[in-house]
Amino acid sequence: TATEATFETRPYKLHKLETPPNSTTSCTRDEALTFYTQMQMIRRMESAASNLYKEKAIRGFCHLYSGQEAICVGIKGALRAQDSVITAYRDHGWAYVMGCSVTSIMAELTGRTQGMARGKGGSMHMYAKNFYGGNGIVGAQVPVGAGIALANKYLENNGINVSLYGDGAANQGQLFEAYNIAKLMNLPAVFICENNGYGMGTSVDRASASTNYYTRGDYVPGIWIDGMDVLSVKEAISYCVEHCTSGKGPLVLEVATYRYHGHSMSDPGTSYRTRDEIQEVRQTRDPIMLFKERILSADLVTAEELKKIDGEVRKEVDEAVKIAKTDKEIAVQELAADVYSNPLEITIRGTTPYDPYTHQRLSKIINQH
Amino acid sequence: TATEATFETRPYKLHKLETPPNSTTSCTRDEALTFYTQMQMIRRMESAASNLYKEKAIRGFCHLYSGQEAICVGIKGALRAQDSVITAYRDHGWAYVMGCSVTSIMAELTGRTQGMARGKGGSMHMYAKNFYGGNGIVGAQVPVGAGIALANKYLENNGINVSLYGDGAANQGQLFEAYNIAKLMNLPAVFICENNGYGMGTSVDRASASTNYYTRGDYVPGIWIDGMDVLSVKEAISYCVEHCTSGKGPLVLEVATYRYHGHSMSDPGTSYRTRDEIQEVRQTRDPIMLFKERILSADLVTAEELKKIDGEVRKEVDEAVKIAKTDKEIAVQELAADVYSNPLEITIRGTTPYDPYTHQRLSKIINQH
Amino acid sequence: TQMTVRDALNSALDEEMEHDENVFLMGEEVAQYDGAYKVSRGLWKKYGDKRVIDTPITESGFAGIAVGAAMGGLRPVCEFMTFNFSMQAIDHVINSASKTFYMSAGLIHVPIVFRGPNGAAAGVGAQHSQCFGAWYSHCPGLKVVSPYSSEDARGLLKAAIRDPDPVVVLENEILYGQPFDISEEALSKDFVLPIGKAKIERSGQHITLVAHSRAVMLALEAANALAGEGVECEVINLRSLRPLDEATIIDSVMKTRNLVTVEQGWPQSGIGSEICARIVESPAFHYLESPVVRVTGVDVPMPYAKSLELACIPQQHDVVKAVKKIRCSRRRWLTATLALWLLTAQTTANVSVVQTYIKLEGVIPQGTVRAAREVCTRELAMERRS
Amino acid sequence: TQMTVRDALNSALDEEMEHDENVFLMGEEVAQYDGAYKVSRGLWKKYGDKRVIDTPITESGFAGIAVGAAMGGLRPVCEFMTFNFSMQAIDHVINSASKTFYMSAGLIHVPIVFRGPNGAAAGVGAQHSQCFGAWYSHCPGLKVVSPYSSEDARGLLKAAIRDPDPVVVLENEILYGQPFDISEEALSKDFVLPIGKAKIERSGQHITLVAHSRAVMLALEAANALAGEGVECEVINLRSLRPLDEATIIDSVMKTRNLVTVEQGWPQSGIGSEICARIVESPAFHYLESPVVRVTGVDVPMPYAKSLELACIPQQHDVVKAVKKIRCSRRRWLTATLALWLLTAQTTANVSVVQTYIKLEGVIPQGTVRAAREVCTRELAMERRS
Ligand SMILES: Cc1ncc(C[n+]2csc(CCOP(=O)(O)OP(=O)(O)O)c2C)c(N)n1
Ligand SMILES: Cc1ncc(C[n+]2csc(CCOP(=O)(O)OP(=O)(O)O)c2C)c(N)n1
Ligand SMILES: [Mg+2]
Ligand SMILES: [Mg+2]
Repeated sequence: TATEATFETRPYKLHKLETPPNSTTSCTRDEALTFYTQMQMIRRMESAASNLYKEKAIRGFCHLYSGQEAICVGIKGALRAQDSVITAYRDHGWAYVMGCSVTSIMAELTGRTQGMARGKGGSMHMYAKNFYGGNGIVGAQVPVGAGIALANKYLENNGINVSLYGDGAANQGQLFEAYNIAKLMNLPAVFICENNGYGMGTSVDRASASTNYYTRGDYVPGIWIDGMDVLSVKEAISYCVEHCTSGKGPLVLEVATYRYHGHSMSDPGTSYRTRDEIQEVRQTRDPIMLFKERILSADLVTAEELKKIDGEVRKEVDEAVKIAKTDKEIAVQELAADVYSNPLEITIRGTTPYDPYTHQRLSKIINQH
Repeated sequence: TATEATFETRPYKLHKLETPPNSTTSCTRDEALTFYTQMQMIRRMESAASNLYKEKAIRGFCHLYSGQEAICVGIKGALRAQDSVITAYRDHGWAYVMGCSVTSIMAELTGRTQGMARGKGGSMHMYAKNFYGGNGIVGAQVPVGAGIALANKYLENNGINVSLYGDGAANQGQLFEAYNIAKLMNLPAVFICENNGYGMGTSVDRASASTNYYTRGDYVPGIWIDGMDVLSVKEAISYCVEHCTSGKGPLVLEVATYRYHGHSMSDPGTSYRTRDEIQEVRQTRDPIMLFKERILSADLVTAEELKKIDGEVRKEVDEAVKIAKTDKEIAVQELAADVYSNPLEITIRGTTPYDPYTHQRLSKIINQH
Repeated sequence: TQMTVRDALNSALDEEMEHDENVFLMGEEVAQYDGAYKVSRGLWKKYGDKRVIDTPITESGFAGIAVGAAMGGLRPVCEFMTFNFSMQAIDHVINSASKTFYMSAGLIHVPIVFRGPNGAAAGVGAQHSQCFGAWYSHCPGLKVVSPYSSEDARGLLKAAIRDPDPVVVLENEILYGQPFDISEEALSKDFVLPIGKAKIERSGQHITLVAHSRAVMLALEAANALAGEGVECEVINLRSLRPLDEATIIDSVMKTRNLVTVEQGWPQSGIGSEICARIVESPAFHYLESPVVRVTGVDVPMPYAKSLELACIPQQHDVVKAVKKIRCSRRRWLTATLALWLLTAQTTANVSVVQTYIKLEGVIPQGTVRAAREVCTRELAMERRS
Repeated sequence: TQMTVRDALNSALDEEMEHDENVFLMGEEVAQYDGAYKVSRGLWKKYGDKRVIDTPITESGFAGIAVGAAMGGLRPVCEFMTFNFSMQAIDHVINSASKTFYMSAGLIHVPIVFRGPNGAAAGVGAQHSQCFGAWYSHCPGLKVVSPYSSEDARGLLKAAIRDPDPVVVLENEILYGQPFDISEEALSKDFVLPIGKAKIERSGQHITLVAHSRAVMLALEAANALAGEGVECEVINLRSLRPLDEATIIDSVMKTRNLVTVEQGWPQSGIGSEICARIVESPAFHYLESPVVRVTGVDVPMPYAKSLELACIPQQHDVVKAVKKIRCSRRRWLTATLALWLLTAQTTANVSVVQTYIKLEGVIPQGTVRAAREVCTRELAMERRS
């Protein structure tokens, strides 16, 4: 097998930018194996989550990322240690690439002790070093992400911040407020719209008077990216890192993708689109399939190696699922743990005046500076 | 004198529109007299308000419209009976052209019984038939205005709605939300940014990454208008009426103008701009001066007629001021009047449990349909 | 017959849309998707794009538009997919909708309904579980209802839509699928419930439980459990949070002389706090045998894990516990109250009455209680007159 | 020495910015304009664009950015020009700032301060006069302070900036220009006040007045007026609304046995309501001679006209009236309370003690009161132990 190969990136569309990201990109064998593993892991985790949800081991909302894996894997592939990320509730894949173990994700989904937020956050609220969630309020993460970018700039750590949001979120007013401030302050902020065609049951054209999301920053330059090609995503983000760290200010990206499942587990996802539409994407644009073909035909990896990875992935997810199902929930006393990082009252009122809880400080803060 | 004359309109700038408003406009003698009278009346009212504020007869905020008169007069000149308007707190001029008497405006400013809101609203909250305020929350009136446009469309009354907002307000996220919905629904809504150069002490370039406010609707067509020329404003609004009533959806306008006074009476308005800057506008671009020159040189009116109007205006405002100073405030019992249009409790709690008020219904609702 | 809360809301919307063609519904996913929680099922098919409007996910924008539409002559029903998202638009609810009638001295009215599920659902975490009952009912100019049963839901939503003032309708997602018995009368197209009136769901003489929304179910379950132990609870379903039906609560407390409030929201400055304050300020205070106890959500954001979530929201056993605690401390307070009544009689007979009472202390015959109360009531009335 | 609240806030900001270079200020007009109310005067000149940031008028955007900056390692002070405009950004205060530490099980902390003037100013009408004390203090995860004096302002703002959790600082515009005596200690760069602790501004034995922000001034004025008539009020300045310093209130009420709450905000589910509830649930309830009375803003949006505005906000005479009403009804309650104490003593001596008491009724000697209370306290303690 080759140790490195060069691939063409899929054509980008530009808004208020002169030069596009590179039209070719190189990928090492190691990268190929990593990206493939990560995408498979996410796909597999989401299938497992889907099953756990059906078994009622996961409650409430559960938004799956299947079909969109190339985005988080490609972006993460271009980010550096000092860069940070924030996203919405569709965050399992992001949690994984940002460093949460599969077990800590699956256990968070089932609300168990080994969950990375000890089961207190749930599906929509996952965190890791430089990964600020997981936010359940459509659009809210976008200005917050710009604020992290502000901190990066202020602290002169050379980091950029990436905020992800959906095509539905793209209409939220606070995004435009964030674009404006980011541009005025030249923040190293990349705003990325994951256009998966729908916000819940609403297709993009019914929610957005302009569906060219990469141009919706108006005076903020933008790039359209084929989000089904992990290498095109990665190459574009390398471009963004360069752009932002050289003080040129924010960018608005649109990454075209597709959501295989319903919006959340309770949505069958078939009333507002046809099964054929989904099938067609799965068969012609699936990011894992496309990447697999590319790296195989470039001789970067062998089919056996990928099969082996598939097996390892399956095993890792299966083991994580087992823990996620058998691990205990945290003790009820922890209801009153970590409400405040500097608690000023020892007791926290319970459901009646007779049963106060005692506030406990348990965690080690990961964003302590 | 002539009964009608033709004037060139000031060049418009267009965004996503093919044909501009007419490059000439006609003005009858009657219109000339009306527009002149209205602009003078507003200018005079605002001077009077300034004095009343200094005498402490007006309290709290008091945002003067001096310098911007051509906008409300020009817009109103093109609107029809079924059209409606909503604006921000800088609303005295608007209240006047929409039908509030000078007395009812001045008495509202001093919080007296003859105020059009019986002194309960104050400077920022004035209302009339088809005039929905006077809103103190920067930007909030814009979606509300789109909603009035929705009602116009729903009720098929052929009316359009005009929402006015400042250059500072132009960055508020909810405006972008309103543009999007208005465009998706093709509402007969005209969004008008009165660019007077500053939002409080912040110049436009410090608040807006793009100061081309007529393009900020992105996919919504826009027009830039010289807001110091009442006839150019009027002609552009006629164009908007035509555009909106023919089902072409919303427009975003920028009307270039200037604010002579500080932001509100407590702001001297000179720390963030030079006195020269103000002087220059007063001397070269003043909307009343310009209009006076135009109609005089076109022989539509005589200098004597205008002088006579000036006298009448002065008299009307002086009389209104007298009433505004001497009129009583409403009785304290009215504190609990008109909280609800359908009150469900007779008593309203006072400052202590011992002194309840009795809810009264006094008003006649003017937006009853 | 039985009807779920979802169907109750759906039929209320349908009937009011039929009844007044200026009534329309707007919100996220309300039309083609039939509503995120299917409350608007079938309405888009029946009424079309004009009257059932899918909006983008822009609460501030569409709530502002709904307010404008109300000012412009329509009767909008503005759905928040959940009330958690109403925080994006809360300025329009408070500043644009609820203050305008007053600011305009009654010139401009705003006949609008804001509705959607409020409070905790199941397993949706901290950002999706907040109860906005206390916040909205804090604000004059608004009316706020919080239906529990299908009858409540129909009657209050229909009343809200017909009301000329802004009304917030706080529904509960978990109750949507809950079937309730519903009377013939409540099925009538003309059925409305008066906003501002509570309902006594169950009458009892020993203690009053006041609750709203899903907490009413809790209170009723606790009441059933306690009935087996000889404690008869009177359960008040508030129905309306503003106006708050103080009179019904006070009357009940004057009868039962004991009060527990039950809500799912946070304790501080909550609904229960307000009820405590109202009682303390009312004549019912004089009748209390025991302090009021609040049963509320735990004072933390909502955790996701099932057992914690369960612990975070009050359960039947919490209500039972509160009632039992009160029953225990009751004798002491009964003593005090009786003594108060007796002493306030201010007659020379007092000493012997007290003596008699003290002898009877172990028994506390109801007749004595009633007699003592009557003396006291008369006394207080005289004092008030003077 | 004297210092205005404005200077107190200004110096607190200045010192904390000097003390920690990651502290920065952002908001509308805070930099070049020196702040709409001049609270940040001179700071932009001193610290420059990096640390004093003028934002566009987009509260949701800049509050969200401030939250992100806090997550990313800074110590933002986010100014709302007034808290009325915080409604545009309230989702970030509640959902982004105050819930994140809990949702992340303590992984991500959000050290941020939201500050600005709150409540009624003068003549600014309904949309600019709302008090957000009750709303914010309703929500766990937040800390909420409401300074009154210059010392409060300095000590609480400095404490808020150093605190690792989100803190809401509710200032009062009318107090900005008010000079207060300030101690040497409070002028120290290291001076901080403990968040969550109330201050007894004036001690007295007859009645407790609890207030926050400008209402403290009202309470103090009323106390002075009443002192002339022989009524000694204890005035508690809450300083902090969350945590609420229940212990200080309870101790004071157990001493004075009477309580009036004073606030400028609306009554329903307000700060006063919460205090009523806390008292009702606490042992202090047993000590009350009279029901608690709330003095609050009138339950309407704020009118503009001067006389109405004045009537809408509680005045000194309202507090005086509430105190006097309580003093009038006090005897009746004193009677009851004494009887309770005596009866709960449950000794055979009771009858004669009561007889004695009834004879002394007109005089109510303090010694008896104290003795009776001691018996009762002992009794209650015993009950609790068993
Ligand atoms: C402010 C707010 N409004 C509404 C919702 C309910 N909601 C959750 S996800 C969603 C759809 C978002 O669609 P999109 O932004 O395209 O993201 P996707 O789900 O496709 O990843 C909606 C309406 C919410 N969580 N927050
Ligand atoms: C939501 C909100 N934020 C802040 C304010 C305070 N404020 C009132 S007017 C104003 C400036 C607005 O400037 P602009 O929109 O340009 O209008 P202009 O005053 O120039 O007419 C500000 C910041 C407010 N009233 N509402
Ligand atoms: Mg989407
Ligand atoms: Mg301006």
